[in-house]
Amino acid sequence: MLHTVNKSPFGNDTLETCIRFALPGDPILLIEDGVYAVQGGNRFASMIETILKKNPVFALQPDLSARGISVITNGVTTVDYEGFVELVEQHHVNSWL
Amino acid sequence: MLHTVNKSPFGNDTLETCIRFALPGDPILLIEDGVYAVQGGNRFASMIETILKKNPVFALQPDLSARGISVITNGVTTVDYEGFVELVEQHHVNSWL
Amino acid sequence: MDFVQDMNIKKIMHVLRHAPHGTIYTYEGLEMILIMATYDQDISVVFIGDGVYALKKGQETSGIGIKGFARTFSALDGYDVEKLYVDQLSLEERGLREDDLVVDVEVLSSEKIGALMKEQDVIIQH
Amino acid sequence: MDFVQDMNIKKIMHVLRHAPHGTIYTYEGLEMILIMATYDQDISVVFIGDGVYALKKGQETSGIGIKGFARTFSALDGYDVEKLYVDQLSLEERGLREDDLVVDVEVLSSEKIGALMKEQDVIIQH
Amino acid sequence: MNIGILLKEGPYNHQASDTAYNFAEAAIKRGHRIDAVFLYNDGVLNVSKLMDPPQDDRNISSRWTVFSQKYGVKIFACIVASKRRSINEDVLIEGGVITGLGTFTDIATRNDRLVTFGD
Amino acid sequence: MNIGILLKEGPYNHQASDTAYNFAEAAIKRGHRIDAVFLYNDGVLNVSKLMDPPQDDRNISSRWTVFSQKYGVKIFACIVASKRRSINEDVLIEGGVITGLGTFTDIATRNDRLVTFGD
Repeated sequence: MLHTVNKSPFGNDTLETCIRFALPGDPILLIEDGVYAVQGGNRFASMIETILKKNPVFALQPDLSARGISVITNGVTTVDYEGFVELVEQHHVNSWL
Repeated sequence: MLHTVNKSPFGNDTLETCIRFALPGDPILLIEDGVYAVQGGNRFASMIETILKKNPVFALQPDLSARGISVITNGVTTVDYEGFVELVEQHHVNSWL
Repeated sequence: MDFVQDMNIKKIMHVLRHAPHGTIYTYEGLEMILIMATYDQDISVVFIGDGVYALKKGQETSGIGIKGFARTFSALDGYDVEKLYVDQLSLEERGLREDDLVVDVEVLSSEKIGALMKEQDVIIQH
Repeated sequence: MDFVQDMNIKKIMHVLRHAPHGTIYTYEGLEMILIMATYDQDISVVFIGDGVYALKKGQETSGIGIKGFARTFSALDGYDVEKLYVDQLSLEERGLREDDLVVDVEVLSSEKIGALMKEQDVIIQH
Repeated sequence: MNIGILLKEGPYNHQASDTAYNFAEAAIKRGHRIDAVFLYNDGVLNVSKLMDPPQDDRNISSRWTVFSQKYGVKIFACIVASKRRSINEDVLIEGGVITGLGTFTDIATRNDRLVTFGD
Repeated sequence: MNIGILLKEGPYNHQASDTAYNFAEAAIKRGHRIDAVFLYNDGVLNVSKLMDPPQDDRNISSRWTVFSQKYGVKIFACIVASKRRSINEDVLIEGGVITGLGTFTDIATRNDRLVTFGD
């Protein structure tokens, strides 16, 4: 199952909640303000590293670019909208709003 | 200055942010989903007790009733919409959204 | 394209995560569940986070001028929507027990709910 | 009732707390600030929480199909809106420094910002 | 006391419109003057007369019209925010006025208080 | 693959509508079929033809019309949610259809995937 998260982890616990229910191996795709979670050097870098031990983490490149985020946490994969579609081909979707 | 907070403290950091900027003595009024912060026995009871040492805390009774909250954390004052207006008479307003 | 015939029975999970009244998501979520229930799907409803507050007993909304809907959850049973799951941690963090809720639910760990999510054909978060 | 004459000069603070693009609040907040600035008020703008991300350099929005507006913050200076304050903790938590921002700002502690809030006639949170 | 209200969310989806209304009624009952209600962001959606909620529910835009007529208060909607959100003169309720942010600046500066409701 | 889209927020105020559109375009480019876009909650505000944003900005409802015509995809809006939010046949864009939640049940069940966008 593909989990998408579109909220900034600062001030909102959607990512944390998602992680609590995601099974090992489930990919997590960060979109919209959700991509702030993988901004390199911010408070969530170590949380992302912990998540990566169980789940692959993806971030939507157009949303990263729109927010001026060029350095991202190690191990996170960037995808464009086409890559988003590819993930949807492979998995049912659970969109955490 | 009167600070209003309308978000549940679960999953959203608006109350915490508000508290960081409120000066000692400033009243905090919880409205809408913000009233969950003073539901007796939940995870935020001790945070409210800490806030009460510096700031009076009010909660809007119609919003408490609508949410079935009959037991609230000690030291919190309930007000109706008229009491909300009274607080606005006494203070300029900072509505944390 | 016929929108009513040829419907397959699918496993559909509705996830309610918002407190009632402050936003409409849980209320309109419930409206959707009630309609879907008339179409013979395999429906489950999960309450996570502030969503569990939607089930709290004793909600009296006349003071805010908004229609209450807690009692409508009891109607789900009549529509054969019987799989109501509540996230245990969410309940505990809010100092609530099953007694405090307007309907009978099954309280599950996040692991169990996660496993149920994996089985679904469709998940709708409200 | 005349809406333009007789206007007093008031101390008005705009608080921007939302990240750009995900929601419109910061963008429409900026639109409001630009209009208000033409009315000779004593305006200050404070960036708190994800609001500081609105000032991040290097935002390139063409990929999401939304108009960027980071550069518009530079225009505030031309409207004599010179009091731009950034919350220090918010900046630090995001691993950002003043260098990373598109305009010159004053970085202040939450205590200092709290004291400034207390002085205002009007505070508008966006 | 003169009180201005800024409302930043649309009807039904958020409680903001209801809270603003209940607050405004209570303020008037206590002898204050609600100088104006100003709608911004999705708040402009409050003044569409096409609103048609289920019969057992409140009609939020009609309620603003009644409020406007009863107390002589205008419900102002920001024109730029309105155009983005499909609000124009053709769908405007009685008591609603589409106007610029200059009007809001005036409301914010001439009142004793500004109270904001939103998400 | 057949993909259904559920969109739960209105235009401009949230990015959801833009992300849904960009995703749908990309899915079609990869050879998939977007079966339908279903609008719920404030999402119904996407199909008003009265939308009139600044000229240098995207027009979100026109974009859905073009999308609908180009790919033969209907943009369905839930009728109950629409009535609450002042959306009716008079203001509906081309390609928009006001319908019941039965239509959504069908979309959700007959597709290989349902992808939700919201707040």
